[in-house]
Amino acid sequence: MPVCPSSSLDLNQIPRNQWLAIYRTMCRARFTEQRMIRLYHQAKIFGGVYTGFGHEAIGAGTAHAGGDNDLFTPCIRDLTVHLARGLSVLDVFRQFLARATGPTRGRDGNVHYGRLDQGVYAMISHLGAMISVAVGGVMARRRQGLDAVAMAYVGDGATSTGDFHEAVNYASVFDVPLLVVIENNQFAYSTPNSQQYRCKHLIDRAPGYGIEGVQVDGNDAVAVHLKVREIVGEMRQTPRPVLLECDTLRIRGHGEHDDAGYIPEALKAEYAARDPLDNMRRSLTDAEIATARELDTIDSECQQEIDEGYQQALAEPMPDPATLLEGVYAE
Amino acid sequence: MPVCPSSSLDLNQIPRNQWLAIYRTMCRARFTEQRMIRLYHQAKIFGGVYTGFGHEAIGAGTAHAGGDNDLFTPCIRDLTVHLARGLSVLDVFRQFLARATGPTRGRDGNVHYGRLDQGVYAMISHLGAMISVAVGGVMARRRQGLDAVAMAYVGDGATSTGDFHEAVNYASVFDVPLLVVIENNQFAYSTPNSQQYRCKHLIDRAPGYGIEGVQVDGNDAVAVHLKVREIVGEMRQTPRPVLLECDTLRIRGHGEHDDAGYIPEALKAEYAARDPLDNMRRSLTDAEIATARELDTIDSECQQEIDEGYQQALAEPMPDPATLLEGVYAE
Amino acid sequence: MTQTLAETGVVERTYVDCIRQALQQLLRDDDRVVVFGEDVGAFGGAFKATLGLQEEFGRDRVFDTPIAESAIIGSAIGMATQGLRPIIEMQFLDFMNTALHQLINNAATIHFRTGNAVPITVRAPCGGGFGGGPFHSEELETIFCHMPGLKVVYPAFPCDARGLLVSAVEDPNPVVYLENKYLYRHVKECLADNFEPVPIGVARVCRRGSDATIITYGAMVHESLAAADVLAAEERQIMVVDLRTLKPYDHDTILAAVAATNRVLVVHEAWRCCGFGAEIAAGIAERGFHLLDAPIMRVAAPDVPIPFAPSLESVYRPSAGTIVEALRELIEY
Amino acid sequence: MTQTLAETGVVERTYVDCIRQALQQLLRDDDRVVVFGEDVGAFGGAFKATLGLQEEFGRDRVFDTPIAESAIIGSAIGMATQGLRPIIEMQFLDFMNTALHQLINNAATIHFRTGNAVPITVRAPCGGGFGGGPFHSEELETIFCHMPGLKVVYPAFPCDARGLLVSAVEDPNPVVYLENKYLYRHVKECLADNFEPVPIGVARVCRRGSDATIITYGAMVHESLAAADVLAAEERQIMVVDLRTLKPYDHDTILAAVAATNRVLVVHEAWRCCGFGAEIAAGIAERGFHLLDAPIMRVAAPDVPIPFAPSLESVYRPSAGTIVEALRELIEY
Ligand SMILES: Cc1ncc(C[n+]2csc(CCOP(=O)(O)OP(=O)(O)O)c2C)c(N)n1
Ligand SMILES: Cc1ncc(C[n+]2csc(CCOP(=O)(O)OP(=O)(O)O)c2C)c(N)n1
Ligand SMILES: [Mg+2]
Ligand SMILES: [Mg+2]
Repeated sequence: MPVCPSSSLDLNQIPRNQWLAIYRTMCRARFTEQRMIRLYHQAKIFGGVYTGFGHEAIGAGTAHAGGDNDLFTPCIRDLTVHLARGLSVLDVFRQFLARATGPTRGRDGNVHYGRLDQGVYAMISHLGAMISVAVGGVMARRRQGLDAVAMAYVGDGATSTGDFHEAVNYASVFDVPLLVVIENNQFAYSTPNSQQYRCKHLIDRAPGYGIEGVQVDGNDAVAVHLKVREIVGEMRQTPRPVLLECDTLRIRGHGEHDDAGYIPEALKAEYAARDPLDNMRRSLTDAEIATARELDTIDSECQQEIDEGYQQALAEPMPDPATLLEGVYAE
Repeated sequence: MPVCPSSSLDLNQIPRNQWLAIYRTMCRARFTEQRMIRLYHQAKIFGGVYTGFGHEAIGAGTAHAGGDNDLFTPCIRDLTVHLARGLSVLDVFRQFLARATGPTRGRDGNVHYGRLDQGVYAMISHLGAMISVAVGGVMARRRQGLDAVAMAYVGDGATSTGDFHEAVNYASVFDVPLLVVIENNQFAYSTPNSQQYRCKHLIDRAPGYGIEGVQVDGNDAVAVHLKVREIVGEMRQTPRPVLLECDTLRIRGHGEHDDAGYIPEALKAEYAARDPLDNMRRSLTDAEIATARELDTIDSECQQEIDEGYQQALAEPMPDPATLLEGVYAE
Repeated sequence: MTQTLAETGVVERTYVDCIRQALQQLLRDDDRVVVFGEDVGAFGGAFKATLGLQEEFGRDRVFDTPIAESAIIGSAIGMATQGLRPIIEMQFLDFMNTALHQLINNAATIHFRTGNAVPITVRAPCGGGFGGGPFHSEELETIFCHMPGLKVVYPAFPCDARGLLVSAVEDPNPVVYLENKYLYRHVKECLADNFEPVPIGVARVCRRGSDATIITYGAMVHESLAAADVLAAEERQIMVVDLRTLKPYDHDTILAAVAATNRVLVVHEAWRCCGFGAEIAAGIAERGFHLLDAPIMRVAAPDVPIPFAPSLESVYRPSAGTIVEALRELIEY
Repeated sequence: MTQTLAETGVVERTYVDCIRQALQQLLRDDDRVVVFGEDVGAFGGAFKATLGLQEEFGRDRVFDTPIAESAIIGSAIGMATQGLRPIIEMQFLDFMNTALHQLINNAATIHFRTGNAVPITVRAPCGGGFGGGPFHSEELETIFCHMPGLKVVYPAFPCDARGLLVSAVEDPNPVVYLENKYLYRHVKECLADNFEPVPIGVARVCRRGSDATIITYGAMVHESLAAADVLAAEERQIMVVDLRTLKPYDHDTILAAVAATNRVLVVHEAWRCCGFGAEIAAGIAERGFHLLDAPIMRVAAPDVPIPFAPSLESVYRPSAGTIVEALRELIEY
């Protein structure tokens, strides 16, 4: 059901620049990951590569709705969140290339990073574990008088973990302003939703926590952004968790080692026709927020940033083996 | 809101003996625990004593609805389940008195026991952990061609654990006939439900698993039993999990070391007026299933069984220290 | 006399009193400190270690949580990385096994991975000796010591209980604070009101001796001292070292103590196989081999689940009696 | 020649091939066997160890689960106690930390407490060396060995991989079957189709020697053999013992191997502090003290989280090079 996205939404509610920033974030993420994929197949990347192809509208649409004091626990497909919060593409390449100069100084790799000064936590792999970290983080910030909210990202698969449940229930009991962004991309690695859960929609879980659940088209950045602005606005007034379920499809494999042969072709085609970047371009041009030319300019600026970022990261050193034992403890 | 229990229910749907068996189970449990409490205060018990005062209708009403092949994972307040499944009061005393002859041969104590030949698993303390064991157990039995169901018991507090969530979701995905009996006694140790969850009823979680949720008065054994017979009957036809929430109140402390000073007196009084044993007597006499005299006879038979069981257990030996290292591995 | 004691604030304090006192002082002195866990609020915790704290400091500083160990630890990580000093209570150490990843994978690795400090203190009541059975008596220090990034302390005396708790909370790292349930009310010291932090990483020689050295910690310090008393009556002088901190442990004190007697017995309440004592023994076998005149012996719990029956638990749990036997064998080697 | 090999069924098999072969044979021979875990069905598992099994045996015998480690282990316990022989795959060992209680508190204690057998096999891909970083490279054998009631096996060779897997599944106890991800496709043997079970609890002397003994297991067996090759060129003969089973471990073979050289080096990929090597060292220091001419040395990972960068991981992970260095020091002591 390819639809003309956001057709009913009024983009002029918010400044033009915000839309362009969202678009830029999506492009930076997509193009960076395209480069990553190429590097992976050239065996220039150490470890795996897990991309957010098809998820860009979710991360960009949500994270750009956050304020300076807000906290984020992005997941493996959320490069957009990092970029929206100010991470440079250079830092992303440093991370993937295990550079000593990167956000984890080569200590961790690919998707496991985050800069706390940008309000972003570095994930651990254990699915669901970061939600409660977001909860505690925002509890602390609110004690300090900040009207912060947190956005925690999880996949459909991660909703089956005990950690998901514990954290959402806990947040509800403490009236924590937590937006749980469920990126329902219909698969967890090779496992389809039918083998993961049996509720109709994952937001059917919201009443079980005494909270609200909201659904949104995860391939439509405009819809995501406008909805999240609204939710977050309310959350700052009346702190409570909210489940946000974003429908999408993982366009590529779980990682680049996986050809996703288990995803039906028709489903792939359906979502390919609803690519979040295409959608966003269409929304912006239809609403006369930007011309195709202006968007093309953003695209090429992003490409340039990526070329430069990659080259610079490549030139930087990996960690000195002599430093292996450093940094285990804080002093 | 003390009510005349079961007034609208037709007890003649099922044989009289079944009702008497349920009543007997409740008496055996209550009187046994009364003895346990006395022994505890006489320092004749090793370890703590945790009782099911006020919960008798739930365990007895549910477990007596099970068939020979069904599996049970009772929790700390479910002495009734063990008794309903055939455990002797003698065995209960052996367990609490750490006798070598008891169900755990003195290896474990008080509420941590169960006889698999009666379809009952010995719980571990970690709340929520036994639900998935019940799930696997009944999956195995169904593979073997038995139309078994499982009943897993949890408290309100245990519903906050990750294990609760994982197991119920998992059961739903595999269409496992699992009755999750939530004994909502309004407190988890000292913590009231308001600090435990924020949904209105715990069965509000059922739709999140794509399953049915049913509520019942947990102090009314007739209501519990009739409802569970119905559910279990359907489950055997169409295997699916069901959440059953039983409203009750923990009448005593979490354990005998705890005076439950944190439970409001008015609440205690309200539930004291709805004591499950009193309710059951009333239901049985009102429906002319039994006379008060007949019930009194059951009471005294139970008391005698308890006297004898206690005396016999007392006379039996504790485990021989020389056997300490035995039984770690199966041969 | 009694009056003088009262004036200086010297009173007899139990181990659990000292934990409570330290929590109170920490809450008073530093408003970044918050205390939470299951039933720690008005109820004061399963062992009453937090009794009165919610009343004094309010629900905002001292609060109950749902039964959700993973969320408790996870939220503490979130708070600690945002400037608070969370102190969490696991109702029993055993239940932390439901959420070890939050401690050993998440909290413990954050500084190494990102450079962000995670000053959380996890109070974990542990140990047996009171009929707790297999699920309320565990000692899991070996797990915490194995995983890089944690510090692990384990006081044996009231005075160390309060001094180490303050150090744990002031430390910028995740610290597992193991508190022995048997000691809560069994061990008392006459102590003044004021106290100093006890530094992390420093062992204490509790008793000097020349015939053999016991390296131990936790409840077994007391059993070891009792065993040393028995042997003293036989003119054997036993050195007893209370490690107090298990990670990072005090190599130097251990080696010096071994050097003084050339015979060493490692004692702990945890299981023998891969217990923390294995690390101590291996460390000595590696770095103090030249000091040894006899095999390094271990007294520990046997590798069986913790039994409930008193007839079994009393032989399961190491005691002064089993330590005496081992010492005799060691000295006679 | 090729034909002859084909006739006897002798082909070159990788470690992961052998795991798959054993699973297939077990599923064929015993219909109590079921295989489940995340993505083990049609997809064949993250490492393809179960590839083709669902197709051959159906969804009823080989199936995917939700992402719920606790429910996976818990349901396996339920099945095992009702007559099945579940084999579960943890996608990575590291994720079992979310549900250790089901294994170490529940499965491991059931026989002791109730007398009911729990024949489950937990396959856990572990170890590093491929850029997996801190959360996909762990080695946690010390935890499983510490907790009473589990058996723990860890093959180093394709032949042992299949032989031990069969023994694990046939054993009436919960067995943790550690399989090393680096070895999956890096180690090959020419093996016939038919094979025998490899008994649990029996170590194997992979190489005889007289100058020093290495006690090791898993991927480090191969590094140790490579190190022994290096020293052989220098006329030093190194004995290498592959433990194969970590619990219950083979004391006798260890002591005999130590007796043959009087010098011992323990090597593993896991962290040093409280690693399984500590137990081996402590056991030798206790029971084989009289056999020793030198300190018991250990080569293990340093006590830091597992680093991602190749420049760090290559020094983090013990290798033939670090083993050679340690051996030189040991021999020269
Ligand atoms: C607790 C845990 N179990 C297993 C894994 C292995 N694993 C990594 S990603 C993944 C699938 C995640 O699916 P989903 O949550 O839907 O996110 P998606 O990859 O689709 O974005 C699995 C099983 C893990 N990381 N953590
Ligand atoms: C995972 C876990 N955390 C904590 C505990 C300690 N604990 C034992 S019973 C209990 C309260 C349980 O409350 P609920 O589930 O409502 O059952 P109830 O006692 O009310 O019947 C707690 C916190 C435990 N046993 N397991
Ligand atoms: Mg998904
Ligand atoms: Mg309750």
